[in-house]
Amino acid sequence: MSLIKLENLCVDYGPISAVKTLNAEIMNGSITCILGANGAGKSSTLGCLAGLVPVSSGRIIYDGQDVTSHQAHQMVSAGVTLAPEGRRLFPGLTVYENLRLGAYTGHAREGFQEQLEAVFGYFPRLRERRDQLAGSLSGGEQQMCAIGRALMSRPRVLLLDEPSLGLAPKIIVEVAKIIRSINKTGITVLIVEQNAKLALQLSSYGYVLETGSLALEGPCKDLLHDDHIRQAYLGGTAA
Amino acid sequence: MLQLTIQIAVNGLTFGLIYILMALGFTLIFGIMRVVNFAHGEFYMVGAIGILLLFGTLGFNYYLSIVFAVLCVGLLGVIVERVLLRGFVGRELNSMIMALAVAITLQALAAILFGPQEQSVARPVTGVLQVAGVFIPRDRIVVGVIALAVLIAFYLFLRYARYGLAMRAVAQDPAAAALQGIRPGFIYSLAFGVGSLLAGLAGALMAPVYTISPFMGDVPMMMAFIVVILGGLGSIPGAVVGGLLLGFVESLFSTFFGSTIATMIAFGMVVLILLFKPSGLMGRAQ
Amino acid sequence: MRKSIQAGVIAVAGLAAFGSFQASADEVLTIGVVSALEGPGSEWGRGVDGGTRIAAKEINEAGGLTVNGTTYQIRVRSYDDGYAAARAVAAVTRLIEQDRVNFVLGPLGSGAALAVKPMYEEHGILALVNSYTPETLADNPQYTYRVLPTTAEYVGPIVGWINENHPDIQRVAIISPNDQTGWDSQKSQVATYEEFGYDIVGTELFERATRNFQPFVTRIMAQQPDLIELDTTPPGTAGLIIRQAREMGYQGMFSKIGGPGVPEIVDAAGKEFAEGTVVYVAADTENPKYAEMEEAYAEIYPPPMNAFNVFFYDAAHMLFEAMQRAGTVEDVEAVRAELLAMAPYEGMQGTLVWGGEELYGNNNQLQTPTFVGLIQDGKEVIVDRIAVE
Amino acid sequence: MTMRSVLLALGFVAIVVWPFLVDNTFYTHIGVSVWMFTILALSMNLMLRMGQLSLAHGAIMGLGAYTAALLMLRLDVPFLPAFICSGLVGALVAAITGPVMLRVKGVYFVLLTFAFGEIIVLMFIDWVSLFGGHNGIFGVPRAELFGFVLRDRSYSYLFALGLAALAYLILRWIYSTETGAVIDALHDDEDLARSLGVNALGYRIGIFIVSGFMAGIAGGFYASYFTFVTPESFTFWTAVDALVMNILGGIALPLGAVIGAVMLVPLPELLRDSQEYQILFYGLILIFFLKFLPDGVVGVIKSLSTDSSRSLGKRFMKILAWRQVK
Repeated sequence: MSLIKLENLCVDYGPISAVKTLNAEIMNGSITCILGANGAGKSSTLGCLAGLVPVSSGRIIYDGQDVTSHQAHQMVSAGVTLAPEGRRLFPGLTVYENLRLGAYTGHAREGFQEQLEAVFGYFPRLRERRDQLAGSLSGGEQQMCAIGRALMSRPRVLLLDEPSLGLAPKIIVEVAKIIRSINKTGITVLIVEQNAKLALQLSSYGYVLETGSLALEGPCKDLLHDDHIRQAYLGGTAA
Repeated sequence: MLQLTIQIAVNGLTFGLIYILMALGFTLIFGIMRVVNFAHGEFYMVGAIGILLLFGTLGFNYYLSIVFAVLCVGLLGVIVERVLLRGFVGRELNSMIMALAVAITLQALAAILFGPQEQSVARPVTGVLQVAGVFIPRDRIVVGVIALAVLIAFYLFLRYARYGLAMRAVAQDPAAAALQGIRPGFIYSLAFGVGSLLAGLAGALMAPVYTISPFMGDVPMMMAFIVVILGGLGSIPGAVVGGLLLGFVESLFSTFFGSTIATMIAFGMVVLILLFKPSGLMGRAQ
Repeated sequence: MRKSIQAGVIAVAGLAAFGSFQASADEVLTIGVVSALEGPGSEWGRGVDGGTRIAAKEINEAGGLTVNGTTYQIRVRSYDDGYAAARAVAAVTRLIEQDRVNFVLGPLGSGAALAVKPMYEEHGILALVNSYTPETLADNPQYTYRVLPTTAEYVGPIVGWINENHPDIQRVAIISPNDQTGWDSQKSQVATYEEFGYDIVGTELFERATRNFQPFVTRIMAQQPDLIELDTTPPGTAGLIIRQAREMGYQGMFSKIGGPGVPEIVDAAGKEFAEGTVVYVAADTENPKYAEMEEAYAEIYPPPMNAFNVFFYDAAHMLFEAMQRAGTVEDVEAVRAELLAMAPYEGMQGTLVWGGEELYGNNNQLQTPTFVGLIQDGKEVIVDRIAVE
Repeated sequence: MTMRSVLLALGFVAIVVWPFLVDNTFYTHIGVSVWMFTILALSMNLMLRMGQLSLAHGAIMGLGAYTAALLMLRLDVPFLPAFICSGLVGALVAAITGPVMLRVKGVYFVLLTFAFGEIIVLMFIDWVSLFGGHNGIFGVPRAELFGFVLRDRSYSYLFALGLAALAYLILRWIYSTETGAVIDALHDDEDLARSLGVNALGYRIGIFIVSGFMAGIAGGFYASYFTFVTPESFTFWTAVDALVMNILGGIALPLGAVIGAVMLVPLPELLRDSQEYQILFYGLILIFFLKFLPDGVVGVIKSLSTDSSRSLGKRFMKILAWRQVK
C-alpha cells in the first residue's frame, strides 16, 4: 500500500526548474531512496514533502489526502518529519533542548518522556551528551542528534537528507544500522543520498533523478546491478 | 571616595536594569525577525502614557495599572507586527523604514491626544533609603526589584518554557525550527509582543520616576540601540552585559565629566565594537 | 485590484496638491505665524500661535479691525517650523510669497529666528519674534522685534530680590540645557550673579533629552552650593532635577530664573521638594484676564496654556492698534513707526516699553514687568512685582 | 521620433522653464529643495545599490555644507572652488573611513554609520569656535558662477536642476559600466562575485567615494542657497529622508530616487494646512506606501511594463561576460 504519492511534481526557483514532473510512490513501512548527483532535485523533492519548499505544480498525496499546500508545521503534525541536510541542529541549544523541540507539536508532547527514552535507546551517546550544546558535538553525534530530534516528533514517515554526509565510514555503518532498526518499528523511511551504494543496500526501492527529471526507478536489487547505475553512481566510489 | 564609588555603582545598576529591559525586547525582535525596531522607544512611551491614563487620571492602583498598561502595549506590538511588519520578514531595509513610520505615527498620535508637554504622575513610592552615606530613592528600589523579577521570569521563560525554547530555535535557524512544527508566524507575533511588552514595562516603571511626554522614547531607544550593539545584535546575554556596561559607563562618566562626554564615549564604544567585533561582546560571529 | 489602488493613490496625492493652494477673500487681513506647533518645543511654540489667535478672535468677534474706514476680518495663517531653521525658511517664504503677508509673529527658537531674520529685513516684513539668542537683535535690525523678555531682561531684578531676602547664600551653581538658549542665558546668569558678588561654584550643561540626573547631581553637590539656579531648564525637567537632588540629600535652595511653568515643576518634583523655590513668573495667573485666555486657548489647543501666550496676545494687540493708528494695513513703514511710538503701552499685566539699548545697541526689545515668584504649598505666589522703568 | 521621446522632451522643457512662467518664488523654493534632495537621494541610491545603507550621509552632507560656508566666509574663497571643495571633503571622508567601515556589512553597517554620523553632528555642536554650535553659521554668500550671482531663486533652481541632472546621468553611466554590474553582483551574492575574482572592497570604496562626493555637493549647495548652516539639518533623519525617497520611488533605478524626492520634499508643504496633524499624516502616508507599494513607484511602473531586465541570472551573465572580455 502506498503511503505517499507524488503526481507530476514540479518545483521552480524563479526561472530555474529544480524538479520536473516527478511521479513517485512510497510504500508504507518501506525504506525508499532517491539517488542523484548534486543539483538533481533530490533535496527539493524532500523539501516539498516536508512542506518547506512550495510546489509549483503537481500534487502530493499523503495517506489518501492532498497535502500539496501544507506548510512545514502541518506536515509535522501529520507525521512527516525531515532530518535536513547538514543536520541543522540549533547549535546554541543543548542536546536535550534540541530533542525537546523535536517533540514540539501537540501529539508528540504527550509521550515525550517515553519517546526520549526510545531515542536514548537508539543513541546512548546522546544521553551522555544531554546537557552539552549541540554545536559542540562531533559530526557523528550531530547526525545522531538530528535523527533523534526527528524521531521525537513520533513520525510515520522519516525523511533523511544525506545522513552519511561528512561522516567517517565506521559511523556511517552505525547510522545505517540504526536507520534499519527505526524502520523495523514501522516507520516509513525516505532517504536521499549521494552515497548510492549505502542507499541501495539500505532501501527496498529506489528512484534516480537527473537534472530534475526521473531517469530510472526500480527495486534496489535491480538497480544495484544496472549498468548505468554502476557506471554513474557506483563506478569509482566504493563506499 | 569609597562612598562616591558605591554611589556611582548603585546609580549604574539602577540605570542598567532599565536599559536591559529595553534592550532585551529590541534584541529579541531583531534576533527572531531581523527587524531593527525603530519604534521600540514608542512602545516605551505608550507604556508610560498608559500609567498616566490609568494611574494618573483614572486613579487605579499603581501595580494593577502597570499590569494592564503593559499587556496593552504587548497587544499593540502584536497588532503592529501582524498588520504592518509581517510582510517584510527578510527585507531588513523595508522593515526598518516601516518601523520608523510606525514610530513617527505613534509619536504624532500621542502628541495629539495627550499634548506635547511634559507631564508627571504622583509617585506611588516616596522617600530615600540612606545606607552608609549612599542615597537610594525608594522608588528606584521598587523599579529595580520589579525589573529584576521580570528579567528572571523572562530568563526562565526562554530557558524552560516551550514557547521560549521555540523562540530561541527560530532565532538560530528559522527553517530548521519550521521543520520541528514551529509556526514562524506565531513566533514572530509572540516575539514582537513580548519585546514591546518589555519596552512598555520599562516605560510604565519609569513613568512616575521621570516625566511623561510623547517624545520620551527617543533616549531609551538610543540606549537600547547602544546596549544591543555592545552586547551583540540578537544576543540575549549580550543585552544583559551591554546594559550593565552602559549603565556603569554612563554613571561614571557623567559623574566626572558630564553627560555630553558620556554620550560621546557611548557612541565611541559603539564604533569601536562595530569595527573590531561587529558581533558584539557576547555575540557569535556570523 | 492592487494596481488600481496604486493608481488611485497617485491620483489622490495629485489632487491634494492642487486643493491646498487657495486664494484669500476680500476684506480679510492676513497675518502670519511661524512657530513650533508640533513635536518638541511646541509647548512653547503654541504660545505664539495661541496668543495671536486669541487676540485676533477678540477683534473679529467685536466686528473686526477698522483701519482707515475699512473693516477687516483678521485671518491668522499659522505654519509649523518644527523648531528647525530650514523649515522656518520654507514657512516664511510661503507666508511672504504665497499668502502675501506683511506682518509675522514668530518663529520660536534661535536657529529658526536667525535663519529668517535676513528675509524679514530684505522683504521689509514686520516681525515680532520669540527667540532667546541676543544675536536676534544684533546688527540693528529694522523690522525684527522681540516681544517677550529673555533671561537677560529679568535675571537682574530677581537676583536682586534673592540678594535682599536671602543674605546667607554665598555659593551658586547654575544648570542650563546644552543648546543655544541655555548657553546664551547661562552667560547672563553668570554675569548677573557675579555682579551681585556670588561665588559661581559650578556651571553645568545637560542634553535636553536627559531625564536621569543622579550622576549630574552627585557632581554638583560635591561643590556644596547654597543655591542651585535652574535657568532655562524646561519646567518638567527642572522638577526632576529638584527631586533627584533632594533625594540625594541636597539641603540648599533652588531658583529658576528662566521660562514659566510652576505647575509642571511641582508635578515633577513633588510638593515638599519644590517648596521655597524662587521662580521667574511670566504671567500673573490671578489676573482675571488670564482665566479668560485659558478658556479661549482651550478652543484652539488642548490645555494647559503656556504663559508665552500672554506676550503674544499683547504683541498682537499692539500690532493691530498700530495699524489702526497708522491707518494702513499695507504700509509697513507707517505701522512700524506707530508700533514704536505706542509704548509705553498698557498690556495685560502692566506697562510695556521698548528698550534693550545697553544690551543690544537698539531698542527692539519689548520690556515687560518682572514678577518674582515663590513656590509655596505647591502653588506659585508672587512676592514682588518689578515694573519696567 | 517616437511619441515617447517627444513627451520626454516636452516634460524636460516644462521642468526647466516653469519657474520663469509661474511668478511665485515659494514654488520655486520647493523646486530648489526637491532637486537639492534629489542629489542626496541619488548619492544614497549608490549606497543602496551595493547593499550598504549609510545613515551617515546626512552628516557627510553637513560636512560639505560647513566646508563651503567656512571657506567662503572665513577664508574668502570664491564660490566655485569652495563648492567643489565641499564635494571633495565628502569624498575624502569616504576615502578615509571607507576602507575600515565598509568591511562591516548589513545591519551592522547601518548602525556603524548611524553612530559615526551622530558623532560628526555632536562635533558640529560642541566645537563652537569653528562650527558655531547650535546656531551654526549665518551669512554665507550666495552662489556665484563666473561673476553672476544667483540671487534670483529661479537661477538657483536651474543650478540645482543642473546638478541633479548631472548626478542622475553619472549614476546611469556608472550602472551601465562594469562597475555597475559588479556592485549589483556584490549586493546579490558577494561570495560568487568574489569567486569570480572581484576585488569587492575596492569597488565598495570607489562607490562610497563617489557617493560621498555627491552628498558633499548637496551640502555645498545647501550652504550657498539657504545662506546658513545649522547642525540640526544634518542628523541621521536627513539620511533617513534620503532613504525614504529611494524606498518610495524604488531602489531598482536611479529614476526611483528622483521620483521619491519629487514626491517627498513637497509633502510637508501639502500637509501644512492640517496644522498639528501633519506629522501624523506624514507617518500614515509613509505606512500606506510601504505597505501597498513595497517596491516603490518604479516597482509599479515595472510591474506594469513587465520588463524584468534586472533578473538575477541576467546580471550574473553580464558580469561573467565582462570578465571574459578582459
